[in-house]
Amino acid sequence: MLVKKKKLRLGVFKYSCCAGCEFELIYFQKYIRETFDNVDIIYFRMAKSGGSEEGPFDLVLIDGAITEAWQVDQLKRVRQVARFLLPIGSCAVNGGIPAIKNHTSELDMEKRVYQDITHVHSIKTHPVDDYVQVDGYIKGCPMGRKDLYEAFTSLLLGKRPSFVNYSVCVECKIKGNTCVLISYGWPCMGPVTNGGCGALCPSYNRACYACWGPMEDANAPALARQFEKMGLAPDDIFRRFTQYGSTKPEFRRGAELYGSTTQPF
Amino acid sequence: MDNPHYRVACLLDVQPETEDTSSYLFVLEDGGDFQFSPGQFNMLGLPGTEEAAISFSSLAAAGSGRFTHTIRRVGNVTRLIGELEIGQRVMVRGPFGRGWPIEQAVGCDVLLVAGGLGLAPLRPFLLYMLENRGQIRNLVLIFGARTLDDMIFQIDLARWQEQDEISTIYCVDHLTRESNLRLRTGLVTRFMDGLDLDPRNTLACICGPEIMMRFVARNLALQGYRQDRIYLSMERRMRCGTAHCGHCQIGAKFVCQDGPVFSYPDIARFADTAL
Amino acid sequence: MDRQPNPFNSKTISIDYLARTEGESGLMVKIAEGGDVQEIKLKIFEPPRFFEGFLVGRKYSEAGDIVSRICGICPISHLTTSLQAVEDAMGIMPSPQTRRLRRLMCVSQVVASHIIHLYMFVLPDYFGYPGFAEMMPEFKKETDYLLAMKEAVNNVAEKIGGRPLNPVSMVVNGFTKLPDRETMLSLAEGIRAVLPMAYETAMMMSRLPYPDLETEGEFAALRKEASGEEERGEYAFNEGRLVSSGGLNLDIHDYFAAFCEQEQGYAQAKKSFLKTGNTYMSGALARVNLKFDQLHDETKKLAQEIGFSRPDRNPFHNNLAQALEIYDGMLESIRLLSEIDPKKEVPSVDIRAGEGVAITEAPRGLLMHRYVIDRRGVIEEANLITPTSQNFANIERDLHLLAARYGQSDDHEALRLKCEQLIRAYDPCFSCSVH
Amino acid sequence: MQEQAFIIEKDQLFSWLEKLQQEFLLIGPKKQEEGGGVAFLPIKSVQELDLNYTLTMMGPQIYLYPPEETICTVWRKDDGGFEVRMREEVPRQVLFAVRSCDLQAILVLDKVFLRPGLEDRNYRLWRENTLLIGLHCSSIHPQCFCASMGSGPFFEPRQGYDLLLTDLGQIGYLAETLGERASSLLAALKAQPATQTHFDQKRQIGHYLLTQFQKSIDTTHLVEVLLKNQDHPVWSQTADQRCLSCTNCTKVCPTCFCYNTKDTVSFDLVRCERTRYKDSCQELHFAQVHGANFRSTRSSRLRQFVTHKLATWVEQFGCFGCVGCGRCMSWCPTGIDLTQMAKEIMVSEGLYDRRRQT
Ligand SMILES: Cc1cc2nc3c(=O)[nH]c(=O)nc-3n(C[C@H](O)[C@H](O)[C@H](O)COP(=O)(O)OP(=O)(O)OC[C@H]3O[C@@H](n4cnc5c(N)ncnc54)[C@H](O)[C@@H]3O)c2cc1C
Ligand code: SF4
Ligand code: SF4
Ligand code: SF4
Repeated sequence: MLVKKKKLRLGVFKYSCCAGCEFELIYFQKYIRETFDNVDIIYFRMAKSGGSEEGPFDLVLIDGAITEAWQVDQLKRVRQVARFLLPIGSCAVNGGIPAIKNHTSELDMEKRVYQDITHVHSIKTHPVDDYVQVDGYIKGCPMGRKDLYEAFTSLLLGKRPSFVNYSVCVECKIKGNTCVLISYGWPCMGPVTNGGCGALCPSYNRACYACWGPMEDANAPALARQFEKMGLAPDDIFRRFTQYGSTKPEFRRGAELYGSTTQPF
Repeated sequence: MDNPHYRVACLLDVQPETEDTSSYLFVLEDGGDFQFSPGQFNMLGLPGTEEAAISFSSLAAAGSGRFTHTIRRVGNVTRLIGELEIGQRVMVRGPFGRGWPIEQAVGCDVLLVAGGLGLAPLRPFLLYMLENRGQIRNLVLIFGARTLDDMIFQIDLARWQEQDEISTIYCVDHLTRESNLRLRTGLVTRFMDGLDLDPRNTLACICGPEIMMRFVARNLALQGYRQDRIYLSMERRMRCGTAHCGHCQIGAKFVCQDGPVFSYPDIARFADTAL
Repeated sequence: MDRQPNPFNSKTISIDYLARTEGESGLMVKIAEGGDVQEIKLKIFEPPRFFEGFLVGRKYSEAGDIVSRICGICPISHLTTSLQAVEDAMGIMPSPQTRRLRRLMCVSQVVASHIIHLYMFVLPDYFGYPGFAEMMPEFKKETDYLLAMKEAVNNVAEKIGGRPLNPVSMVVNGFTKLPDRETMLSLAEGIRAVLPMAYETAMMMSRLPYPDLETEGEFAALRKEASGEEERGEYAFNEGRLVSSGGLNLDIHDYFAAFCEQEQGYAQAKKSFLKTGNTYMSGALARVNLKFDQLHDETKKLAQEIGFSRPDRNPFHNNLAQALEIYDGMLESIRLLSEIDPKKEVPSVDIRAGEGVAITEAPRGLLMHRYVIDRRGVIEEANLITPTSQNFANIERDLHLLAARYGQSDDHEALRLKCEQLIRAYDPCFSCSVH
Repeated sequence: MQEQAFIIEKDQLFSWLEKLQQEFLLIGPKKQEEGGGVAFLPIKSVQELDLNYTLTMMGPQIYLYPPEETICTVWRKDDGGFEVRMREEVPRQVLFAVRSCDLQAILVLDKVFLRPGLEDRNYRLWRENTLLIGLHCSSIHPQCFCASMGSGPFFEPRQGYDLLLTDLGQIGYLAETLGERASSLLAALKAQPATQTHFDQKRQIGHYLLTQFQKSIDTTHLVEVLLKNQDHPVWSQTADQRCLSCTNCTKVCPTCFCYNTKDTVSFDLVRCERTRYKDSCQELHFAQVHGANFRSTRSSRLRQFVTHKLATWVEQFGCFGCVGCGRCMSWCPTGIDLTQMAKEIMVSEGLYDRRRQT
């Protein structure tokens, strides 16, 4: 039989993030039964005591951005025992919100928060694929359920999952939303942002703020210039392209036109 | 016929060709007949994997409903087909497209140039020529692959090189080991001079990577071969096979319906090709 | 021969990684032979996240979206607190409708969080499973309850906010889009349908064998007294004054007059204390203790049925209090959903410079945001204090009590489990604590 | 084919539509709530109709070729075989008040999806179950250039629609039927047959409308010029400077037909739903195959869109792919205008006087 039903050996590792994606996994609503029926949780600290980091895993989901050195070591070890490794959520995929700090010097950042910084061992925020090869991305903040579903069912079937890789505008059009950029002149990030959310923000009457991070090959400089034409101040444009995913060249190129994107230690 | 129209075919036999390529013999499950001509293709799929365009690598056997595909395992459909066991099934739509211009071969010299897996769609054409050898004049096959291990249809190749009806030139980029095939080293374009062919009266059929087809076609044109008798088989992303999904368009052409076999000038006039 | 206990001969209980909590932490308890507790450290090693740092230089309008990513289980609380702090700084008073809808969102958040916490984090402890996934095959009814209740309350956040985690419709001074009345009513129906399950949940929670312990810290919560002709004040989540069992009664703006924060060498989170030096507990148990009178009558009845009497000082009973809040929250959601008839309002903002403070009740306790904003709306200073930081000191103090009480008699494993149970009873969120 | 012409008063028309609603789902232009524009939406009460609209974002063809649609459902049977179920039924619907450009767009889609021998099953189902009622424009949107593309302002081909209405003001609508279906449905109305005067009036309105266009393009040499200039700098300049690859242009274009398929399987892997959704040549992965992407550059994708609409379409289907509705430029976040690009190329070919550009 082609469809050999074997349980997937699952590992979930969390680095710097809000754990929202891990919750999303638990929140997987009506599929939670199917999910747990079809996976063996080998390592998932938020859902299970014990567990082994050693794997081997069929599927490893990485939640969170890399901000400390030990995470890199663990990540590299995990990669070696993972057949399929997917970063989940914006933090792991493109640095997400934690990467906002990259545009200030690390020392300044530490001093803003702690008086005694001797116990702080942070490094600049990096997405997972800066250190290991990944087999795809489940984007979103929190990660998209459609892609998560695709990942599970594809691996059960034995194929490479195909994730959403078009812009938010596509979903806006499918829904027939009024375009907030053109009709209201709001600085919508939808054209350069990876879809998957169902164009949530425009459907809720607000401009997309790019929480899913950049679409592959997005032309951020063109949109940034358009924002300028629409009357946005340079620092506001800079902020729009550095809120999410400025570790990725797509957004960085847009931000760079209006500010300096990375700071040394 | 309405599109899409799915049929189910059963895997009868698998013949490994290279490390990542095998030939698969299928038979239609509904017992129906299956007619197709050399150069045409099927859309093969499994529930859950969408579909892939795959050329026929055999000649249609009247009344049998049997057909062979030679498939390299590169993606979802092709890998899962690679995992099928004998007796398991696939979903088939087809045949689609326009194949090699068989009728134009009559009374001409015929040159076939294939690169790598490109021999698969040319094989049925070649078999047809051999079956109807009397209708054509000289028949030449030039087949190139990276190494011997990348050469598909080695049993055929060995037979053809001994046959008088056809002259063969097999070449590899690197000679890795000895075999009973007479191999030369170099790209196919190196062996295209001085062929026993009449440039003004040759049907040239090329299939392989686009960049290779470009060099071969240009080389032939330079040698004075008639450009409108040079034919190429193009590969594009395909979703429907019926000129609806638009993915395979090159300029005004739908590869799936107007092709995949095109005459060189007809397709080279559009951008978006390496030709 | 009898051997005298040697205080230098200590046993150490250490937990490298505390599973089934949000975020990353471990625990180290050192008990001397003879039972004296020598050292207790709740090691929160969640990497520093610098929200307070990188909020500086960002626009007021982004703050809500940014801070909702502090926590994956209480994003709505962070978002609401942030919006209210910005409004406080700019002198904006949101409309009554906005405030009621926010209350609804926060209630749904608290209920959803408690449901997850009780079923997925707490139950496995008491039934001896590594996690809820392993329990599912045998606990079919409980699984059904969990899924049905969670879906009903998440629907509220999803329909009103766009998505249950990190909602998008909540902005400074209002909502970008409002659900229609029909949606509200159907959401109310959805919750009414699962109300009996909340009742059952409370009954189930009341039957668990909680260890005995009495916390020594104060209880602190937000409380709003009745105004006008109201019979009783709302069970406060977003608005009110700071009260404590120690007699504190403060305007939220005076938070820093009574509370202070300290850095810890061994933990990335800061620890909060009362300026008196006392530790305090906030969260469900503190709320139920301090605002029992403001619960719905049905909830009070339920409390009686499950044998909850106040003041209840056992921190393990935080789980009971959470069960009560689930039930009460559902009643409150039904009330709000049936009463609110959303009318279109445009959330407009007049940008002004200023300093703003907001305190709300997140599922796990008090949450404070304070911003200083310049005249272009750019944040110049940000200070966030999360529930787990507030409870941090008290958790350690309770662990001390626990170890002292059971350290002698219990075997290593049993004590370890009790320590874990205690920490989990607080429902800490380490991601939040290291924001 | 049977053709008739009547004069229908406005009230009469509405009550006729109401009657149709008993049998058909009525879809027509409706003002969206919350400040949005007009969109083709299911109509509950005929009062909701907005018949003065000029441009909707999505054309009415989304009801014949939905942006997302199930093609078939496949079950894996226990014996290892597959059971394929196709879509058999669609609701009966009326597409009401379709403008000339959109009628033309539907004709274009007919050529794509109803090619003899290669009929798309779902499209045919929708098409057969749809009563198509056109309504001519009475004003011209600044972005419209249907007159240049030969698809408006009045719809000339006598095919594709069931009923074509022209607003003659006070008098009512001039209603021209095509085919059996519309005639029999209209019979109940007992409307007055139209006379030559009415047709004269219609022609006058047409003449007036023709003077109202602000945008135009000369199509005389368009095809050769575009095909000759596949390497023109306008492609890469516009692509790099302005094109976002957001695909809005192709999503709103009423003639864009490309789709992609996607299989979704159930967790037990037994059931598979094969859907198709409208794809776009502007998307990076559109032409991706194993080992190559045939349109990996933004400029090649942009060129594909423009040359397809304005040139290669003619060879493929015997008509332009652009009907001049102006949607792509209206909904492009940076306002890229395909007529401007075409004109730029014509200017460099000396075929167009830059001062004449509009
Ligand atoms: C007319 C014709 C005849 C052909 N004949 C044969 C033949 O005889 N034998 C043969 O082996 N092949 C043949 N092919 C090629 C075959 O159709 C392709 O290799 C096909 O893609 C295989 O399908 P798949 O599902 O296995 O791979 P896919 O899953 O489609 O993947 C193929 C490759 O494309 C990439 N890819 C696919 N989709 C995306 C995407 N969305 N984003 C990024 N990358 C993507 C993948 O990385 C992978 O490398 C033919 C093609 C055509 C057009
Ligand atoms: S609102 Fe934003 S996402 Fe939607 S179409 Fe417009 S630009 Fe794209
Ligand atoms: S529209 Fe943009 S910001 Fe909103 S949910 Fe989608 S990706 Fe995130
Ligand atoms: S190309 Fe543009 S103007 Fe032409 S039909 Fe398409 S959307 Fe309308």
